[in-house]
Amino acid sequence: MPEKPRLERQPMCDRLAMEFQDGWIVNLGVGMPTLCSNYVEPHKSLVFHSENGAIGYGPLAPPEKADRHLVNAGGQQVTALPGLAIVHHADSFALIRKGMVDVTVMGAYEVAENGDFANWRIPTRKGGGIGGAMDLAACAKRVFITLEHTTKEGGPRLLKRCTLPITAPGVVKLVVTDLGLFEVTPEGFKLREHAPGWTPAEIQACTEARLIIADDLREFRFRARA
Amino acid sequence: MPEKPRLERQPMCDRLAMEFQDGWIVNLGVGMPTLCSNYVEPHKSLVFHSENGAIGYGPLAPPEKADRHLVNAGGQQVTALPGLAIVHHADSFALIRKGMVDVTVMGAYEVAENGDFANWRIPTRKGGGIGGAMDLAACAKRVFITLEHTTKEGGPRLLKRCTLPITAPGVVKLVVTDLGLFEVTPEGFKLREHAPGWTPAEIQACTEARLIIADDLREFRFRARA
Amino acid sequence: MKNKTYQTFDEAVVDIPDGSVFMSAGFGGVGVPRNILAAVGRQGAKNLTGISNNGGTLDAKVDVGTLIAAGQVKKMYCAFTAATHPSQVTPFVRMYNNNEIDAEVIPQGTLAERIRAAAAGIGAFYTPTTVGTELAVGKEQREINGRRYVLEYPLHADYAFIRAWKADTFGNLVFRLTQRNFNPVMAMAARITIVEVENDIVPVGELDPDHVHVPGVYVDRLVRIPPDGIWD
Amino acid sequence: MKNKTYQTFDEAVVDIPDGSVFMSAGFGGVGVPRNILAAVGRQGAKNLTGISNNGGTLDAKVDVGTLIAAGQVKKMYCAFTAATHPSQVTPFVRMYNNNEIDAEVIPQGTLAERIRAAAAGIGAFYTPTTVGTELAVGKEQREINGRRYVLEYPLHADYAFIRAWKADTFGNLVFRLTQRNFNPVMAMAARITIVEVENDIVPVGELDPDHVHVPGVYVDRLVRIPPDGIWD
Repeated sequence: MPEKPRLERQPMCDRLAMEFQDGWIVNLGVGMPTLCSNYVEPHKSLVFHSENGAIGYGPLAPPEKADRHLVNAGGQQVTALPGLAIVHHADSFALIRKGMVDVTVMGAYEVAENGDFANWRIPTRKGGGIGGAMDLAACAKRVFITLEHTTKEGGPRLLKRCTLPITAPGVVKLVVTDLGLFEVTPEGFKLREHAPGWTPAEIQACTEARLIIADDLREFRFRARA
Repeated sequence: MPEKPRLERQPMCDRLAMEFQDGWIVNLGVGMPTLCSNYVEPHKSLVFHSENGAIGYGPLAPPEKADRHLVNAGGQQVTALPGLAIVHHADSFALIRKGMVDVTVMGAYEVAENGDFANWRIPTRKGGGIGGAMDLAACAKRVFITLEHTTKEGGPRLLKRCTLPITAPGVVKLVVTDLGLFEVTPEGFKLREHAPGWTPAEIQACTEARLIIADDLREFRFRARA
Repeated sequence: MKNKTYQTFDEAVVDIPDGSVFMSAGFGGVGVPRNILAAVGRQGAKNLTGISNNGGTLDAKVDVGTLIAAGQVKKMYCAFTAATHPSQVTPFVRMYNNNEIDAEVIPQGTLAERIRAAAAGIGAFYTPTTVGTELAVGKEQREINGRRYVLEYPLHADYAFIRAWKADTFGNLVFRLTQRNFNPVMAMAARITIVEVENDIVPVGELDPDHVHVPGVYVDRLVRIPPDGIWD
Repeated sequence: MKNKTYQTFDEAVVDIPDGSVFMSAGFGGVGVPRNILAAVGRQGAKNLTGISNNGGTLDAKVDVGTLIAAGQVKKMYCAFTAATHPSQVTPFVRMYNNNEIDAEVIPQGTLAERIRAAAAGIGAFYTPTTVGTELAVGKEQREINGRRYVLEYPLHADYAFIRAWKADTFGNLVFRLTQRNFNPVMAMAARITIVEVENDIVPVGELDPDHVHVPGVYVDRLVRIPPDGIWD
């Protein structure tokens, strides 16, 4: 396994956020996905939705602006943007189930080439932490996944079929890892962008699923950071 | 058929209202039942609920106090009492279906000794006007019915079985007519109070169902009007 | 955030195609989107399907009955296909009696819940209402915890016609008293929600997030009722 | 109108019997009825069944985990029976792993909707969530309009533990920002609703009817959080 540098988490999330379209309702999962909200393009107006019923909240609150009654789905204090609306939990998930969420970004343990993914339960541990992930995965218009390309032990996470209990079948549209950007197509994972210095063959070597190489494969697009 | 005086509508409704208990949530149907709200006992605090989501409204609004945004289920302008709360239509019927309404008072074409009643459709006319009656009838803790004892043609309305399409089966607890007060028991209609000057036999003669005469049968109790 | 304000009602309804399904809110004459309905009347879309508490009243005001009387509606889902009093024969009731319009009568609570189910992505639900009546005949039923229930399905719509008290430019809505009625659930259920507003449409940030009854994400088009609009 | 104010939390929970089912609101540490939970801890009711987003956190604050750690809870219905990170072993997770408490993991939206179904007299409903996953195994499913759904049943409770921002003496409730979360649906679902309030409980008539999030008819007992109560 080559010991080349991989992508950092922030550029991975920036890359997904570049796909968000003006006006989209965006739900960011706890953990790495919340980094997507650091990527701001002034011409795009996004509406951030969290499971606890905040619709249209803003960035994480600096301590002096924190409001103890306003948190995101991770329990982090966030800021109120003009236009914020609040609904209760049942109405918040009504919005999700109606299919109003344009994209949900989540972390995962595994993603499969058929669009399945797993992020809630490891059978060797009892129980699971499902939160709102199954509702979002089943109902959002698009599911984007961000995860490390390999396990700590170097094993693959982009698989032919998930080995862990799945969160939803066949829903993943786009995956970013620290090695590249992958579109989930009917034929499987299509490598669209690769981390600098990594060849498709090297990425395939870290991947269980067979990769399709995009005709227009290019190096990973970073945003121009201010 | 004797031509003795029968009860007026207001005392009929007063008599039902006397049964309301302190703290009850009360839903009054359009028409005659709304007269129940004219009967006020200062020691009783009732919460009037209407299908359009007003919980805790007050009497009909005199023109100078009318608010064009506040109407009851009959579209009549009513007054706001302190403590009024508003919910939307789905939440209003959630309250009804949960069984929170302690009593619903409705008019009817027919009531049967098994507690069925009919108030929404006459098969000789196409269509029906169901409004919120079926939800209330199916879900309220008690259904009270107020109706004329006989049809315009003198036919009975307290029947062995309803002839019209029913609104709900077996739900009626108490019936007031212009001839008396009737409890619906497992054995059928029990005449508890009779209109002044009317004998049980005379009332039975206007009734298809066989009446049970209460041991403590008494003359109709009017309220002492202020 | 997107400004969803339209200058006129005619602009806000111009693209409604023939054959659309619409929901129209209001109850007891309050919260009725009369200006939108008047514009749809002028626009002339045909073969519409309507979802509303009733099919219009006998007063001279613009309501769903205006579209029905103009022959624009082929079917109604509502809680009244006959008036409670036989003397009240509305255009809708007359046309229904003459088989000039189709209709399905639905108990008001089931109507509200079927709309809410569409707003909430629910596939179907069991309600106790109508059990033992002719309205339950032919419907799937089951006993749950010793009580009988009837299976009911969501009512979806292309458009919701809504009347609100206040709004901001993004479409956050506030209703006043029983103006609320069917307005929030219909606004949240339809694909495209068009709102007439009784007060000036304010910039985002002016409405208290805790007082918003319908989040702006559900709203597509807003029109301030002009001074010469329909107010009552 | 009835005054539902109690002077102390201990009075408000004194009669909760062993074996009761309770709902406890709160999400992300906000809107958690910590004072009520602390009182239930002192009161000592046993064999409780809990319905809550989670089974408590690792911080030192009073939450549902406090009752669990004290051995008062026999079963939890919640969206997390394991922490997202293996290092976060709460008392609940430890006891669940040791089979000292029973639990059912429920997707958060299904949890909220099952509570709402109890509040709305719905017998059961079909949701698309969990289709194709192990959580749907053994559950009734059906296809509606080309999509698969899973049948889910209401979650009823004897008590709801609620935290509100404002209240009047009749129990009309107002929440602030994401304090709202599970509070309204739980308050409307349970048989007996007990509320801790962050501001002075005002006379009826002081809250705007359009701003009330939970009508007082759903509320049974109110306690103002005292200055030395649990605030965060």
